[in-house]
Amino acid sequence: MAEPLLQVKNLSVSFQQDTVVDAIDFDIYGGESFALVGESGSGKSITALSVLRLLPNNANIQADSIALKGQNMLTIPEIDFCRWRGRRIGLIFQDPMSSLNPVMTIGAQIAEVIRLHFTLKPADIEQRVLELLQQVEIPAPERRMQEYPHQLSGGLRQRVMIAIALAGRPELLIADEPTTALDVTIQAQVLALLKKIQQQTGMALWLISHDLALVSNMADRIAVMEKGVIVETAPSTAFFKQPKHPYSRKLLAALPDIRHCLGKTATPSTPLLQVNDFKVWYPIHKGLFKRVVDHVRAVDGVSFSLQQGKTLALVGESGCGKTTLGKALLNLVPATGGRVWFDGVDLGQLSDEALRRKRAEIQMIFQDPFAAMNPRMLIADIIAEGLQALRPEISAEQRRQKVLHLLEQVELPASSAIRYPHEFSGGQRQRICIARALAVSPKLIICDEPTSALDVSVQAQILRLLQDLQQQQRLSYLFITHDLAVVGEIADEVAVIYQGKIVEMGAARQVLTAPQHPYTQTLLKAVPELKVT
Amino acid sequence: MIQYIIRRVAYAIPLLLAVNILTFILFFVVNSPDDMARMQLGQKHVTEQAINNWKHQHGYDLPLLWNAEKSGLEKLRQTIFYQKSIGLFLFDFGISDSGRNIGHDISERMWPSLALALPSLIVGLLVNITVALMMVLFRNSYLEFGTIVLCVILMSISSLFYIIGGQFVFGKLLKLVPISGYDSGLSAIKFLLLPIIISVISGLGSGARWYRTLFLEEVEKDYVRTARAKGLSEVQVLFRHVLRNAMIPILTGVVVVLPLLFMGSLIMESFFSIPGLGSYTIDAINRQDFAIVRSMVFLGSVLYILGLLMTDISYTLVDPRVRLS
Amino acid sequence: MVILWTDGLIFTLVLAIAISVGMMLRKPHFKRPLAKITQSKTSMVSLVILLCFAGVGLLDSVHYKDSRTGEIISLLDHVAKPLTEQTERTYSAPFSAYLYSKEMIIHDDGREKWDYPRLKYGAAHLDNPAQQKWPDILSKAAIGLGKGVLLALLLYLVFWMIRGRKSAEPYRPASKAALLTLFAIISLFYMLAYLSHWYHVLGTDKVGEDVFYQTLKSIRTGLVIGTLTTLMMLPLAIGFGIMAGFFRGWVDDVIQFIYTTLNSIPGVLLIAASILMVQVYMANHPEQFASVLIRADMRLLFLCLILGVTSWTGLCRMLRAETLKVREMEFVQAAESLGVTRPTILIRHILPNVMHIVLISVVLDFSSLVLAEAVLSYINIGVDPTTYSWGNMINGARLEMARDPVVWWPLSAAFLFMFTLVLAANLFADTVRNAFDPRRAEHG
Amino acid sequence: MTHQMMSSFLSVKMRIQAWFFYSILFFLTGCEMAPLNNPYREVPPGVSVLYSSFAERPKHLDPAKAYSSNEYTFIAQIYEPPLQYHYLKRPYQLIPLTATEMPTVTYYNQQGQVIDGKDAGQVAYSDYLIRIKPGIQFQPHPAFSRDEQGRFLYHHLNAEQLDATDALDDFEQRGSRELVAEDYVYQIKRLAYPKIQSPIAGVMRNYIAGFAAFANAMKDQPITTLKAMPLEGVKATGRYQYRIRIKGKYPQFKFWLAMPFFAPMPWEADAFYAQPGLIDKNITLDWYPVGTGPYYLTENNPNRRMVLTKNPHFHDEFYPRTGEAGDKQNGLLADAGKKLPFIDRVVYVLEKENIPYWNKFLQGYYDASGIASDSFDQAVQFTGAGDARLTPMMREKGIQLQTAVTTSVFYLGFNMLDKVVGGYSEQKQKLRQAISIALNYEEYIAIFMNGRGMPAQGVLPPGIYGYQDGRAGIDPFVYDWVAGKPKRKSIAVAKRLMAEAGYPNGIDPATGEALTLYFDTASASVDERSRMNWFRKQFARLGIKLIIRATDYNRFQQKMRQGSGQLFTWGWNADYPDPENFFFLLYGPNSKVKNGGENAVNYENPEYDRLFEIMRNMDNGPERLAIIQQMQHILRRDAPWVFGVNPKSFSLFHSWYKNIKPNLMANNRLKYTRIEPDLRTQKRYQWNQPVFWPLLLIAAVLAIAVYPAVRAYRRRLQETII
Repeated sequence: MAEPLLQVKNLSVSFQQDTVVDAIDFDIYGGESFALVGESGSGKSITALSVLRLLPNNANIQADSIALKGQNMLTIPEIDFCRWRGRRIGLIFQDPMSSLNPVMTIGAQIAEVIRLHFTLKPADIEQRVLELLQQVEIPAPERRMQEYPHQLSGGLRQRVMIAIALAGRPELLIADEPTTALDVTIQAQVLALLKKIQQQTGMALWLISHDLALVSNMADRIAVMEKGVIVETAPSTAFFKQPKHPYSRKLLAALPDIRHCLGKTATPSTPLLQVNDFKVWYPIHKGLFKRVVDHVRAVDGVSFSLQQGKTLALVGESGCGKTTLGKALLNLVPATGGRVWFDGVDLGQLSDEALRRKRAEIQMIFQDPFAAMNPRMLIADIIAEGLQALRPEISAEQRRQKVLHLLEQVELPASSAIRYPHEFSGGQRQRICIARALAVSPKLIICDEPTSALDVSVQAQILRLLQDLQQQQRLSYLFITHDLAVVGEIADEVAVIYQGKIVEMGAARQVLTAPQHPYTQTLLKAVPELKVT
Repeated sequence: MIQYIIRRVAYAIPLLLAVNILTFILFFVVNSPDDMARMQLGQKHVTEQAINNWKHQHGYDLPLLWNAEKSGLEKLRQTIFYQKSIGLFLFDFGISDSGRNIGHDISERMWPSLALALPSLIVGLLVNITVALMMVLFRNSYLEFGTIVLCVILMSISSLFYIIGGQFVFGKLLKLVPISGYDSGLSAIKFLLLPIIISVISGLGSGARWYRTLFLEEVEKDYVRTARAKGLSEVQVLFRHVLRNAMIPILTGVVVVLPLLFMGSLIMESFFSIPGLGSYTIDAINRQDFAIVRSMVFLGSVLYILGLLMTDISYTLVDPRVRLS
Repeated sequence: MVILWTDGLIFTLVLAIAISVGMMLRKPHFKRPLAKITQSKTSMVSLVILLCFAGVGLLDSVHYKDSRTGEIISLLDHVAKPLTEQTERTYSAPFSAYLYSKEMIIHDDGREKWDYPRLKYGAAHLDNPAQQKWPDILSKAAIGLGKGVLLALLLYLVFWMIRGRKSAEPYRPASKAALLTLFAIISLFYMLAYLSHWYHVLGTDKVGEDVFYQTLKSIRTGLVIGTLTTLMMLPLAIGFGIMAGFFRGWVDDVIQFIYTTLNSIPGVLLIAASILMVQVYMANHPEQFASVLIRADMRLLFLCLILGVTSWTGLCRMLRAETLKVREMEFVQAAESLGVTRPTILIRHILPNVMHIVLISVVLDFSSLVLAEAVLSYINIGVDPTTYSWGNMINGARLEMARDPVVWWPLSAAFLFMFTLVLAANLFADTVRNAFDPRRAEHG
Repeated sequence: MTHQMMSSFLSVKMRIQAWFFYSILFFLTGCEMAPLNNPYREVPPGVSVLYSSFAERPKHLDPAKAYSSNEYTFIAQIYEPPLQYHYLKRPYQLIPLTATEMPTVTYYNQQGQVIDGKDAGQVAYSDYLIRIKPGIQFQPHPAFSRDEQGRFLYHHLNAEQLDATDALDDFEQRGSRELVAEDYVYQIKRLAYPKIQSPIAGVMRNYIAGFAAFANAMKDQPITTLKAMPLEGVKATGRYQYRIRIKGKYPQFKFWLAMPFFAPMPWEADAFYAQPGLIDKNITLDWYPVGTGPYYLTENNPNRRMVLTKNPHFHDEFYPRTGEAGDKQNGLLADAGKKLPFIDRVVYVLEKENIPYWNKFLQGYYDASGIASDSFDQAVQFTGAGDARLTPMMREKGIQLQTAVTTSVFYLGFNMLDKVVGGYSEQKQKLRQAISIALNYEEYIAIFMNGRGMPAQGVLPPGIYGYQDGRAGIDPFVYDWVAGKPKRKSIAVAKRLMAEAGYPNGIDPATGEALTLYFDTASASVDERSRMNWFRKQFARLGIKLIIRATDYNRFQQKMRQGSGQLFTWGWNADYPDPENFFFLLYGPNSKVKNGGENAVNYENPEYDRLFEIMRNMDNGPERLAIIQQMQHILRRDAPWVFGVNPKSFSLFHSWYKNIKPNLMANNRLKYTRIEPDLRTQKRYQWNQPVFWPLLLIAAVLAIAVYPAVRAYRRRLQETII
């Protein structure tokens, strides 16, 4: 085999005591696309950054050699090495918003790289910038050049990032979770672009991701990382056929799959929640006296009904209003119009107090388990809070019992009752949130992207837990998500939301297998399929 | 934009009214018009007649806030408060209780104050930023630690020590600058040199630390990592990206105080006997010259509000993300 | 036993601090930062210094009516009785045996001579200062130091008895440093105290009062200003800040209006007017202020009050901003969806999550307030001229610096003590901030 | 402001050069160079400029209003009353200034016949006839300037003229005119004019005939009508002579005639300043005087400095040829017969703090200075005989010292209306006497005044007629005469008096506790604290507990007016050298509480009042002296005051400062003084050589501090992973 482009031998990175990357070796060959896969905290990003020496000073890097084209980078003094960054190795970061300088026009930010590494006349530089923008397929590049990052959409920003990375004509392009922050459809486009560019320029692509499905479409070779160690390296075809290492298998097994929806059978049942022409509008103020000139129609005339013990998945991309809808149903956001019947009662008619109690039968599980719990409170108090508020009559002892019971239900040790949120992992926290929701024995739980912040393996567990609970206590879920795979796993019915309106609704298998509406179709197309050939 | 400004100005009016009432009450709880008259008329041979004359001449012979005798609007109009306040809103500060035209005095004393405050601000800003940048450049090194300690030490010394020490050393021992005083035009330089240096040094400690934290916050950000990934050297990163973003809070922070510079610095001016508005205010307090005190308070609040407005505007200028509405 | 206003407040404050620290120790999200603080050497050392200052301050806050003179005096005065009584005619340098200004000396034989006279108390026990003084000072210093060391060791023994069992292993280096400082302070202080029986260790001031005594007395003033002011402003700041941030709408508007108004009035003028007001009140009700001490105390208290009023807005604004952030957090929404009432949410969810800001700003304000006192006293709107305070000392020092030869010791003394206090406070504040501020958790 | 900007820009060029010059020079050599710390601009050679200062801007420069010393320092140089005090002769002696000779006084009885006026009771009114010198010109001033038709140029200013003016200098036309008697008359009318609020209007209405009537008549007339309106008692009897009619006999009136209140005021001035719009520019008579004196005010910026310039029209006046014995030796007659004034310009700089002032004085930037108590040891030491002389350091600088006992008294007053300390009974007297003994003012003077002062033995300070020193002059209730010196009675005596007063060991039988007294003070400065402590100690010696009540000046005065005070310190400074001016401070009808007079202790003793009424109208002479002695004795017995201190004024003058003689009455001394500018310049150079090496040192330290940073950065650039 040819001499590798990048050769990493026995690389370890440690902060103070704890070692995050532990003596890993891997090679990347010219022109190939190499994927480093692992769950969050496995140290994959650290590896990339350490290669580029972008870690903060308190990081301690050790390695036998990190060689680019056989040239050992470790012995190069900083002053020379910074000429390599961007020139020979390009880097794309996860979050395009924060990775771009907010007060510089994107043109300037790209030009900077060129000016840094090539000696060109200003006119040529501008020319080059244009080329790059065209290369990353940004419409109307002349205009965009003059704009600031905040004026661009997420997808465009990521394209700009790519342009910046490409500006130095690097031999190796490192893409660190390049699409995680993007919507499915955009994600697909960006990935396609990356692929294309790689073929054009023939540079090597080092992809860092947690998403096996995505990787399966992109990578030639795959390395799986667990807790700072590379457990398996293999050509992707071989890998997906049959992974050797148990961890790899676990990962694969955990992957959600749309096709599970095929197993679902629709058993009719009584409607629990009925929403009719539901609206949430935000006024836009203008002028001297702040007149309302127009509205942002976050949720615009949505109607659907959810049946007892069933799961309705609200699918849509970010900003389509699905989360707003959820919060509005909980009255966390004032609704502008429409009516809501909750098991037979018109919530609109209830007095505030009655409403408060009734609403408690609808609970919510939030996206970010870290923000969803008051870090200053004990788990026991967090879970018991709802009880205290709604049923002050029950005694402290009973409450304690209830809490322990709930913990048991969500498969957490009783000991966790007297601990604080920060002591738990993401998955455990999500369980606690579920327990909190269950505490007031609701009929309906609104799950707002409950798993999108979690790793695949954990995600699977949570989904299973939710399903079990549904079995046990005939809960209904309003499941808000952008991830169709997850929908396939859990939903009985699916409603696709686009720009505040439901464009398609129906039984899961029907919507997912035979989508009617073009938008749904594009969505489904965009979902990265696990390629097993 | 224009509408925004208009709204803000409209908002300022009740504010100023409140300020005015507050000062008014505070002052007249303390002393009655008679006291003021005595204060101004001096000590020897003061007769009731003279006092009443004085009160009549300076318009302090009306009731304070509410005139029961009069009818209708006059109840409000024929009061000291109304008579004295209305002028302020037209920026006509009237005659001080000791018989000088306040507006004229202010317009004269404004310039020395500015001549002291503005250079101190600018020089201070430059010095602070340089030091802060240096600290950030050498972060987590003994150098940074040393500088921080130095800053803390500088912070822990009362400004009075700086002034007294400075006057003693540079004025008295080394005879490099006049001990105090002021002169118009360029000849002011030699008088201002010492005060400026002192105010810069006394502000250095806290200033540099504050800016350092600002810079550090920026350095943590992702786009800085991007900039490094582009291949910029540490210094380039600091100057092209970090400084530029950190300047936003710094600049706007400066803009707030800009208008207030006119008010001058109380301590400095009275120590170096610089005839600015600061010493003007102090004198007024000591002489209990209500007319002046009130005018200065009013001026101060106006400038403060102006400062807030300017801050918002300057945000839109330096930060493309911000829009006024 | 007489309890002045400030005394009462100080003791309540001490109590409050004790309680809150106790509670913090139980809460883990406080435990971690506290541990962080206790682990840092600088913070522990400065803490010890602060505590020592506080000790002196407290000692000076226990007042009682002296049976003999009927004057109200504090324990400190009682301890330092010799200092208070050994007043010279006017200035005298530290450890000097002579007055600092020449005057006409009538010798026993009636000869008159224009020269530096001997002090009444300072080094009075020597008959030939020229030779004996320094040896004497050194020997006495040695003795004093020795006794001091013994005392310190004694204290250690007791200390060790108490907490020797559950030895605090993790905090070793820091606590060692702290103990060492304590040791040094105790023994040095004792030495000074011992020496001051024979000498004016920091000289005497214009009317011959011992400067050492004055500086000690000034400590209380500084502490009171630094602490009580925050005590005054906290309720306002927290209450308004949180409410503005949480309820928004008109509540927010009103509160913002209030603090913009207050902010826009130049602080000095506000303070000046208020201080005048107090004086008027005292002038009109002389019967309530029977003694100088009470008058001074009242003024001091009021100064704290008004300083509080002028300075709460800053914290209020910060809290408002933070609350706005916190109230959008999902756990608040979760609580709402659980049907928790708003007051409960305020108390249980918002308040604890903004508390660290309060803590930080309180610690940070302390030093700046101590410094502010000096400046205010300079413009004669500070503490009562009869109260001992560094501000007043510096003020006097301005004149002394103009003398030739310079009278340097009052200024230096004030500088030394003030600097130590403020420096310690600042260093401590830094560590507290780094410990509690989530944003600064990573870097120093 | 525009104006000052202009001037600044004019001076820019030369300044820059100067700065470059300095900076270059000092880096090359450290040798002889112009002082960097000179706070003034260069003055053309040959012009002699005197530098002085003012701590607080004078409130009024209108002679009808001005009454305080800081105002007199200016207007006494600008305005000329008919009479003045002889500069050299002692005791103080009135001589004509603008008058040709001393005024002639004629006394009339009820019937209007001329009488000799020996018996004051007979005198119904007395006429003062004053003749003034012809040919005296007013200072140049726009108020006088006329066009060729003789119409006033600036008496009807129009809008654009107003806009063009920012200060008085902006009127380029300046006229003058001859001084006539009518101007004096006009000024007296102004004193009566209510709107002007002359502080002495209250006094004068009792003496000048028709004064009160005139005041009432003019109550709401505009000031412009003042000229036409006649004032019965005051009439110009010719172009150069006028007559003032006084009710009854009032010998002290001649002293008033030496005060600026009675200086001439041209009606044009009022006419000019009365114009609307000028006051908005601070152009008023209060800030821009119009006089005939040796100097006139050219720059008046009370925020920074005020400048007096030699009056080009100043009439002939010459340095006195004769003085008292010893003046010749002291060189005070060196300039005898030379034309006054000597100094071309006087610059008064605003200087609030006295520390900078003192330092600048030592650097030679002020020509004269008082001595702050803190700089006293540095300046003055006492010789064996107990008299003061300068310290060697001062002497080698060539500084001259001048001392004088001021004609003023600082006393501690007992409010006689107070239940505890007031009253006239035997016991109360004893209480007050005891306190008088206990308050050891010798010590007070030593501690707080560095011995600058002498304990007062009575109401009258030295230099006032009726003051006696030596044995006869001591207060027998407080002092004994021992070994040719007054000696304060021992504290034992005081204690005994206390016991007799009913307070054995200071215990108040009513309460059984220590007697508590309240001390009211107006000031709240820091050094006040030590003073108060001292008072407390003194009272403590009698077992009295003293409580200090410090308030602001207003409260203090209010207390005085209500008589709610108990103990307080106050002072009085002589208006004129006559005992009446002091005794009236205790004259019953002058009681502050009753009539708002100057009798702050509200002392009221029929016998004393009777004597006072006799004494005040007498001419100096043996019998007057006798009465004065009686009055003194009454006061010493009743002890309404603790006669505190007659301060001694110490002032320092640089070697180039000539013709120094203390004169506490004359406040127009300026015209007699002369300075030698060349000597001054030379000394300044010698005293103000700047020191530069510390700057270089600092620079070096900074460099050293920065160096490691640079090195560290270099290292950082070179560092590799392994």
